[in-house]
Amino acid sequence: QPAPAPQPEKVVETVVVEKQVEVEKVVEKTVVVEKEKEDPMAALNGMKMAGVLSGPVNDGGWNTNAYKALVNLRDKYGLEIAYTEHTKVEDAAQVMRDYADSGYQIIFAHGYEYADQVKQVAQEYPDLKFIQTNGSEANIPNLYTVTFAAGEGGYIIGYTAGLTTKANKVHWVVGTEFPLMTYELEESARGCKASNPSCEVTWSFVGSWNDPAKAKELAKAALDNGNDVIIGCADAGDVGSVEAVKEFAQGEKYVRFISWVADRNYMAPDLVLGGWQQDVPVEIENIVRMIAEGKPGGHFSLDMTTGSHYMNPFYGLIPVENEQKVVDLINKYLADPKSVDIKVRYDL
Amino acid sequence: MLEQIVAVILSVELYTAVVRMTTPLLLAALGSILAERSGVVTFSMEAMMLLGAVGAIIGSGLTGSAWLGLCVAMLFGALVGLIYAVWAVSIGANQIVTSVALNLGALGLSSILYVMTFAPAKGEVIEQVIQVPSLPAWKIPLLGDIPVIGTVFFNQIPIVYFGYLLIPIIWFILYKTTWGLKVRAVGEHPHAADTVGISVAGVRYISVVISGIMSGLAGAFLSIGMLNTFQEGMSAGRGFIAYTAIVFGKWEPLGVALGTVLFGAADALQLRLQAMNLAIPYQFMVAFPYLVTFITLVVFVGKAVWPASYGMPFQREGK
Amino acid sequence: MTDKPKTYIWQALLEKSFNILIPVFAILAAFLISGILIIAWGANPLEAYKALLAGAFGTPNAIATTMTRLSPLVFTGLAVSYGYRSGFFNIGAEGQFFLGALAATWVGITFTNLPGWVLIPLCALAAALAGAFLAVIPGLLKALRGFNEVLTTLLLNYVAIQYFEWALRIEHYRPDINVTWDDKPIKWTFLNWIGVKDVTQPFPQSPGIVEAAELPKLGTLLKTGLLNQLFGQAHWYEEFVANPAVNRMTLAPIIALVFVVIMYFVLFRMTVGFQARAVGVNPDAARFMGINVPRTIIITSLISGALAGLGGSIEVLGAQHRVIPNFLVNAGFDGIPVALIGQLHPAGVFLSALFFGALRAGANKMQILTQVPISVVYVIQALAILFAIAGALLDLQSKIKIARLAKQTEAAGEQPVAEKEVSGA
Amino acid sequence: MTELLRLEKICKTFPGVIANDNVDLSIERGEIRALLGENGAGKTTLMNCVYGVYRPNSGKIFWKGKEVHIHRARDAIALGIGMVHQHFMLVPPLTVAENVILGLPSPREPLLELSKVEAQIRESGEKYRLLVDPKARIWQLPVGIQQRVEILKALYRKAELLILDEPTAVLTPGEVEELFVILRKLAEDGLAIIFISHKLEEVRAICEKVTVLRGGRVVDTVNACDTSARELAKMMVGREVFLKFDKPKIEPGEVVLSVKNLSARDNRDLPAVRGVSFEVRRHEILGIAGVDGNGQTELAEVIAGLREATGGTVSILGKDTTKKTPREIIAMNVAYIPPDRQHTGLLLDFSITENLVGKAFWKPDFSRSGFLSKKKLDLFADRAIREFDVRTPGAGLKAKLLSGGNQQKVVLARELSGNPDLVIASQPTRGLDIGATEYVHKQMLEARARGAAILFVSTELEEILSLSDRIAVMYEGQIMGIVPAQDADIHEIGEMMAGVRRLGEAVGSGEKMG
Ligand SMILES: Nc1ncnc2c1ncn2[C@@H]1O[C@H](COP(=O)(O)OP(=O)(O)OP(=O)(O)O)[C@@H](O)[C@H]1O
Ligand SMILES: Nc1ncnc2c1ncn2[C@@H]1O[C@H](COP(=O)(O)OP(=O)(O)OP(=O)(O)O)[C@@H](O)[C@H]1O
Ligand SMILES: [Mg+2]
Ligand SMILES: [Mg+2]
Repeated sequence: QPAPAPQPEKVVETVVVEKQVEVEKVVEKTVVVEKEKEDPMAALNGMKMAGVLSGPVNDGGWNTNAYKALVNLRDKYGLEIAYTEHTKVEDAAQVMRDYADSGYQIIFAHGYEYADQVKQVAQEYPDLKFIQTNGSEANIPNLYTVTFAAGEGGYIIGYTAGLTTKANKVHWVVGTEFPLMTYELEESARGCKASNPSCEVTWSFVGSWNDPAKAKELAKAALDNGNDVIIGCADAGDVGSVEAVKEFAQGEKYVRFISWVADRNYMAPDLVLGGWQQDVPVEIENIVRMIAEGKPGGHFSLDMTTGSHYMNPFYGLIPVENEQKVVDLINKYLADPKSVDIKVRYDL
Repeated sequence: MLEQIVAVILSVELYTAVVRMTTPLLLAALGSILAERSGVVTFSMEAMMLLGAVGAIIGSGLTGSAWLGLCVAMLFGALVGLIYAVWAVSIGANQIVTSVALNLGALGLSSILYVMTFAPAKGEVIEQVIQVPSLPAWKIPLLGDIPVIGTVFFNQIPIVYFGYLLIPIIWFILYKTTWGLKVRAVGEHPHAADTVGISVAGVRYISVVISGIMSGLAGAFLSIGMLNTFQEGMSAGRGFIAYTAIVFGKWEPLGVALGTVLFGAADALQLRLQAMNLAIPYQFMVAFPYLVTFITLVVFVGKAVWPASYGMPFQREGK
Repeated sequence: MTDKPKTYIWQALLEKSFNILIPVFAILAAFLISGILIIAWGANPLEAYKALLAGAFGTPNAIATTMTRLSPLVFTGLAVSYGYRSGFFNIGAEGQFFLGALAATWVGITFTNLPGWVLIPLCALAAALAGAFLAVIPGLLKALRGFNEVLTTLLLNYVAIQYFEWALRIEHYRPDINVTWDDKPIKWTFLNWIGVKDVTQPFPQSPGIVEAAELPKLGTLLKTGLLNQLFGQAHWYEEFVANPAVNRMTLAPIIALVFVVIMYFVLFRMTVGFQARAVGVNPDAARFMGINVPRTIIITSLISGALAGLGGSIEVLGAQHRVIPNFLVNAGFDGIPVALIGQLHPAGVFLSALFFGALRAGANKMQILTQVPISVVYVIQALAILFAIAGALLDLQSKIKIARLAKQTEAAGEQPVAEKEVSGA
Repeated sequence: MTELLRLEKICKTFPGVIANDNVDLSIERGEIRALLGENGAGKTTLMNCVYGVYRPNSGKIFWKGKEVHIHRARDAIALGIGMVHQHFMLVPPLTVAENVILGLPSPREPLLELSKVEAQIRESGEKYRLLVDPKARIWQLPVGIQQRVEILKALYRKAELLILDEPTAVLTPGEVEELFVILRKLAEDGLAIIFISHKLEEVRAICEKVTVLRGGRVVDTVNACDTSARELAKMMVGREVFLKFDKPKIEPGEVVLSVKNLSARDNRDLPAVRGVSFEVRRHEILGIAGVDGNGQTELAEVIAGLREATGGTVSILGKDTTKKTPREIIAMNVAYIPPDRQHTGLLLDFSITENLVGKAFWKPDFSRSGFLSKKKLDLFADRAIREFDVRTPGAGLKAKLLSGGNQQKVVLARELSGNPDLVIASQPTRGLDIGATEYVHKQMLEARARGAAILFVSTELEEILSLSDRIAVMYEGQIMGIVPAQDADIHEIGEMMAGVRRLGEAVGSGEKMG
């Protein structure tokens, strides 16, 4: 039976992109705890919220997460939800306007590519609220751009991978390249060194987020190169990587797959670690909460303490003592971020 | 870096990968040679593949048998072929535009069918990747045990073997059967064929449907052969590559096969090299197979002689 | 003597009108069939189409969107149709479009201190050159070595698009910001100059082009221009100009229209177009008439590519003001149906581009109001194309022309030429 | 003798044309029937109706006494009707054997069995002197042999009726003789043969009965032997025809075209023109006689700059033009009338106007700095249409909608309206009815009178004789001899065309290269 990974109680706290991070945290925490008393979320009931998605809602990855976030809010707080799939960048602005005109109060653009459009429309409709994931705009009062703080996941997953691998070779199969991703990759390399100095981490890119066939080939290639741990971050591609891992395992060889973004364990229960969860529902819920509390817009980079990303179960796929090491690391970090050399970046 | 590349090129796994990457192209391209030879442009393979892919998933998912999945895939491919034939042969519409339209429609239709089949309830969303029974690898008894050759060629899923067989089969049909003769005649001089009582439209219909079936099979290879799932637009332009391979191979089964292998090899190689973490931007890696094909085409293959009635609808005048 | 019966004019008009009427009917038929699909999905087709229409033309916003969508399609459509009419079937408009966009952006973010009236044409020029460059490779191969262009243009698409993707990840020199990334200073390489990535952003995208390079907005023009002198006081005019949609609309569609006219002249009123069409219709006859076929093909490929490239610049300067991955996918491929449904005639191209633009604009509204998924929209689009192309095929124009000709020749008392000449001999 | 085929009241119309008008015809076993008529008389159309390529609008077809409905070629073949089309219906890349069995079930369906077929082809080859290599590919074969393949094709299909549509148009006198021998043999074996032609002599040589068509109607069916060529011609054209007419005598002027030791290759890269030399002067028509495919076409193209010379020189009005581009040569006021107006003479999808200026649109009088002046174009078009009497409702009409004769008039108008110094006319009357032919002749003579030098290539001896001042005969790329028209003897020329004889001032007809 899988050991439960530490799941911190979900509280909001925003971290503005500046040096004196800790100071703010303290302040914020107290504020929020008070606010928890009389629940502002009640106000959300019956509000209309729309999602603008870049791809198919059933890709089992990026867009499905956004959909889940919407559903989560509907079920918990009774928002009325709608979404648009395959929204091309050039159409996004008009789509958001259409939503705005048809009475939606919160509009949620899921992806960095909508930065310009969401900015523009947000200014056109100052009394509506706009959320953008992976955006960076920080000074439009009704626009909330949100990202996962970078580094934590990378480091911890790298640390885990270091303890998981037996061949001391770990390989990422990633959709496409962008700096945020690159940073996580580099951090994972550091994390890995920390747990297993003789282990090396490498990565390769599919070139797209929905080409399982190619992802599978990359994973196969990596495994043939002597890697025995694959970390999958290719959305729809992951199913391919997992396939490769399954096939490899048939030869009675030791191999593990570590999920990233979402728990892929259901694809191969005895090979796939839950890995790192980027919990978009929680992320978005946090933002919506701020909206409900009437906090002004800005750029919000959420780290582990907000519970919007965390470690999934290990499903007993690595030795218990190793599991414990990871758990200890996380607890140590949560207790005192400075005590572990995880370099978090809130500016990505 | 160099020795790494050499290492990759010398590895057996590369060549198994080449076979995998080549097969879908091979099936579609070879299966479409007849249609092309009869004078119909098969720019619509993309659509046929896509519906084949989804058909395979549906068949396999509903019946639980990958084999039935294959049948459904071929059926879907054939249907697309039929529609294409109506436009390209009977109506005589511009074949490239018709293909472009079909490819677009197939993108939508395939995902509609996928969702309608697997969505937990009407209007709901498929949150977890659907996984269905996929085709198992068949090891050919004796051949499979040959050291390198065996692992590379004879340790694959059945469709792959069918791909091998397709090369001689298509060649045989084309050059050793009366029907193949008709196909060639129709493509080169439909009027002559017509005057000796061959039904030009008939021949073209059949060839195009065959192209559909084979491309459907190629699609099935992607969804339940290589994997066990479906993705919107998972054919990812392979239909176009198959088309280039046909022209590249000058409509000769062997040449076409070589064309597909060339691309498959380049693709497999770039994927392998990526896994080595070389200091090459991956966009270049992705473009690599296309570059290789282009350069080989220009430098070694030279200009192609097209079937005389290529892409032209045929109708008797004066009727 | 050539005596025209008086009926000829309106007959000719009627005949010409079929060029437009038939596609229209065809499209209606397509919607009829799509209706079934929509019902199958559980939505009301009438509502869906109402939404579609509203999304395309219902509001000033909608019209503005339709217009922005239409502009690049006009260019790719013109690119394909000019090539096709001239025997150069350019499947590579997609790649040329992307390179054009890239070049325009690069100029727009590099020469930041030029005035607009210099910078905008400069961007357009760069785009045209980039597109032409990509197209002329197949052009040369076809003209000199006889390679079929369908294949070569198709292959080059992928290469061009990957180059585009790559350029978006190579940091670009920006004088206004200190060029360090994650406290690693960026090396000064040639790459810094061909790349366009925005250094300040963690995601692959170019910086926005400078204000000056953006196409002037219709609203601002109306405010400033001479028109304002005329109607400046008029109330309705104030309202009109104030409308956000008007402010959002740029010169792009007007420029597109201008190019439609230009291309009509190039095709039908200029020697370049004459030669090109001649080569397209029958290269042998063209050669026998003293036309240099290879040269014509090369020029054609240059023009076709340049048009596609311009399309890219129009999208950048007019709409998105930067390039990012998957920037306006398929604008190039859509150019093919746009061109052929448009009967390869510039005016026709504009109309079918309008149709495609409207479909794109309306499709989203349709999704929003009736939750019909995008996939259904794709099918509807496909059906529309299929029927339009089939419809365009029943070429009633020439059929009727022939029939009328038959009558007239009889009427004109066409007797065997023989009798006349006998006397002479 | 028993009746094999009977046609009753066959009517076939095309938009604007009545191709066949109540045609009755009856053919018996073992007879060779001639179908005579000028171009457009409806011969081919009639036979296409019999062979199922077209469906007659009305009328009955009886086969061996029973009425039959022939919907497609397959039906006709099944009945035992074989047809050799005017334009051969052979698939160039396929072999002879493959072409012969094309469309037939093989004994070992679905497998091809060529060996048996090849044997059979050789066999009947022996029998009827139809010798061909069954393994050869069609495109490698000369037309004469291709025709044999067509006949073999029909025989292999057990044809009882063999239709030959203008079989001799492409043959040398020698080949014609061989063909006749073959046909007689076939007739002896009981085959009925319909022999389409508009060459009177041939018809009288091979057929006993002749059916004459004019304007889609049957004029009469007569016995060949007791009808003179003159009478046949009269029936065919419907009026007196002057096979030879006298042209005004004009003294030749300066040398315009001078060709020295010229040689060139054809599209298959085989030597086509081999060391040819001659001169043409103002006010002079030099006729180039010869059977199709003996290098005349290539010669004309080289002079027009459309084909590169592999040796020798061409000079026009003293300037060497061997290396000049077509347009440069056009600019030197040289007119070229290509042999095939449908494919190289006209742009069928272009309007008449556009065709009329096809060679001159770039000249300053039609376009300024790249812009065509529509006004000037239309003016020019209207004038040309009037001068050359092109029958059309409007200049904006696409050329493909014109009748053959009028199409040729457009070509002539384009070429001759600029008073050229040199006219290269390559088979300008091919496929034209006699009226149009005479019109072309008239134009040639007028150009001659205006002082043009004219190179007149034709395969029809009559017109060469009647038109030329001097006649050069080409055989296998060489000039067998140049003779003055007045003292030309038709038999000598025939022999020169067949290559058995050379004479006259055959200036340097390149023995060294031959
Ligand atoms: N819709 C069309 N499709 C194809 N060709 C066209 C079309 N419209 C005009 N053309 C051709 O373009 C050329 C000039 O067209 P334009 O409309 O200026 O003249 P036009 O006389 O109206 O053309 P048309 O001959 O069609 O009447 C003509 O050769 C015409 O055949
Ligand atoms: N497919 C067609 N469409 C329209 N008109 C046609 C067609 N075929 C023939 N015609 C017309 O019908 C008439 C008869 O043509 P046909 O070819 O039968 O004459 P022909 O006697 O064979 O002439 P030729 O000696 O040139 O072969 C001609 O006026 C021709 O223009
Ligand atoms: Mg007009
Ligand atoms: Mg005929």
